[in-house]
Amino acid sequence: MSIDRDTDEPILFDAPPIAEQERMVEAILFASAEPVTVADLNKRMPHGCDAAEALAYLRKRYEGRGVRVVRVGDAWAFRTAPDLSFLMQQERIETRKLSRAAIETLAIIAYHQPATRAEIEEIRGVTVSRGTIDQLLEMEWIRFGRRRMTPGRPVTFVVTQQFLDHFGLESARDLPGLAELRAAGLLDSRMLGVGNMPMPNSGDDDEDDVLGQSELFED
Amino acid sequence: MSIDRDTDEPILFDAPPIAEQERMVEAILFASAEPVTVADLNKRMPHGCDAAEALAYLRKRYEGRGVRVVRVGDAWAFRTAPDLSFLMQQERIETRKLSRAAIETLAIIAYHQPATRAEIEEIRGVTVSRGTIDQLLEMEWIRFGRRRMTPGRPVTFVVTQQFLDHFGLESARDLPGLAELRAAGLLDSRMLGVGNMPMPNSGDDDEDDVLGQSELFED
Amino acid sequence: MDDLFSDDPRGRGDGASVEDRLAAEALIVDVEGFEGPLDVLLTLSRTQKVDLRRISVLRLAQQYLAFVEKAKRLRIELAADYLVMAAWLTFLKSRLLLPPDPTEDGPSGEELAAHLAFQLERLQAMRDAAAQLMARDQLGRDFFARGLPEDMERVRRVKYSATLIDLMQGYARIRTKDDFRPFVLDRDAIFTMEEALERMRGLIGYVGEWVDLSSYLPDGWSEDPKRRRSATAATFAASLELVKEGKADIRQTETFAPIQLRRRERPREH
Repeated sequence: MSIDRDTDEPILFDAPPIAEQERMVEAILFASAEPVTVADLNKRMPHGCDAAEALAYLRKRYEGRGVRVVRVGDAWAFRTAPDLSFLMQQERIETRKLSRAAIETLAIIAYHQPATRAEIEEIRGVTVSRGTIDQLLEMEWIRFGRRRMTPGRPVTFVVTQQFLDHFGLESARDLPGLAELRAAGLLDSRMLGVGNMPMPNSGDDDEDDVLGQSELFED
Repeated sequence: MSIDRDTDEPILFDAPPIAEQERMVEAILFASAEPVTVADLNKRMPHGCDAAEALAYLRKRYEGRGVRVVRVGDAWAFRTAPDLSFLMQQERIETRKLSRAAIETLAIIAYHQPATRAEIEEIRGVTVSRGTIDQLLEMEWIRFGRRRMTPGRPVTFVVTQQFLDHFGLESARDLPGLAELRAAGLLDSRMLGVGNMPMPNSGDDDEDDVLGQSELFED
Repeated sequence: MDDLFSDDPRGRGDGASVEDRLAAEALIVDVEGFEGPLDVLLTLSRTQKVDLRRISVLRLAQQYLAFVEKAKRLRIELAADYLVMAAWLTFLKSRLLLPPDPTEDGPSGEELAAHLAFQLERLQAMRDAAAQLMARDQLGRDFFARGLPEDMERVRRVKYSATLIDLMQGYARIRTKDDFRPFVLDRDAIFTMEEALERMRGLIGYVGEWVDLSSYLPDGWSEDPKRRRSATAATFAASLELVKEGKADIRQTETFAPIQLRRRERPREH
């Protein structure tokens, strides 16, 4: 190639072939830490080159490829094809044990659904933090049920299909009662509860409860 | 595509078409400045993909282009074609000038690896200063290898993937002139018994240090 | 070349050829620039202008000794290993020149010379290899990595786990709590936070002024120290709970001063 780079003399009749110019643009865009303008490309390439034209060929070449030549402002850069952006994420799944407060809240909802917050607090004997409820909602293990038709019309919570799936239950009614828990050795023998524990939704609750349950299984 | 990324269920009969896999490898290699191993590629791509096969296609596609797919040890990377280096003044990274001792030490480790400090000193006929080894370790061109199972269990040094990457070598087997040197017996460790010529007085005092440090790197 | 085999006892390098002395002089100029005796030997060997495999080790030894003598004469301090090498080369020279002593063990003079030649050849080979390595295209100089790498986004997803057993045990724990109570022995001296909270929820509604915490203690809990301690702790914990709920304000003017409580006019949103 007879381009005189020392004297900067343009030798127009001897510009590199366009395929070669395309390679140059490819290499420059690849190695540059920032998007490059056409003017910069022309400045860096040998005299007589037409960066805009080479760029047009390059863009065409990368159409449908895993990376594309994209315009950023008035400059150009390689970018991952948007449909492959999932490859650029490394997902790390951390498994954490659910907190005791969340477990207990969830258990109460499951056994007593639909349950209002006040009811949960009454049974647990402590206030239920907003965070605990939010977490269970976010996990989609509980959802809002019908409002209770009592003063203040409090919202109720019921368990979801995801909850049943996760715990391998067909319905919340399948949750074992206390007698069964005891028989299974899950209760400390000292904790002998008298037979006053309700079976989940054993029917001694009010009508709303029953409604709530059926609502759960509507969908 | 029915690959279930949530459940991580492999649906082997439905891997993406190889052209699609090639795009994925292209995107991943483009995105990373460091070489990526085939194992890592496979880990990041959907189940059922064959990164090695996709790589072969990709490599072919980029033959003669402004950027190329190069092998670095057991990893792969895109690198600009060396014949275009004249365009890259702006990207050039000024590297620290290596001393003659450092360059020779590096070459000895590369050609004789794994090499102990005593072997390096025997070949060069002088003690190897701590600073020289430290500099090469810091540049991540060498690392600790396995201990030699000889008295004193000396540590050995080997070259790294960064070394291969820097010098554009696919593997340490591709070092220039390696076969000739081996054929000439110049890579044998040839020792004479008694009456051997004087050896550099190896820095015995800091040997403990070296030992201690290497423990960190043992695998 | 005749000088080569002479071992002039008057020494001082006078026995070396003119060429050797010139070489030695040239080396002296830059002793600091040498990387040890082997490096000097390699440099000297070049003056023989032959392939390293065919080098005259004897002559090389002579050249080296001339170099050391010259340094001595110029009162140039040479590092110890240069002198050790000189001693060894003198020994090698004598081995090469004298008929072999059958009583002596170890390698012969020829073997030692061959090994030295091997070492020189190997050092030269490594230098050539190093030069070839450095002449290669290098990353960041001749070829380049992606200048704008796209960072891998690390998405951390937390997955909470709970088993059916956890759930049932949790429920059992709550439902048996009440039954459990009567079995606790020294309960009569314990005032629980729940009890305190219940009591205070009732009382706080009436109090718009700062009131001492101690006045919230239930009747009959202030005399016995044990009962007072428990009631105070429970009441304090309960008042913190009320503050947290935004239903009350709490203050203490200084360390150990009485803790005071007041109803919050407009409960905090949360």
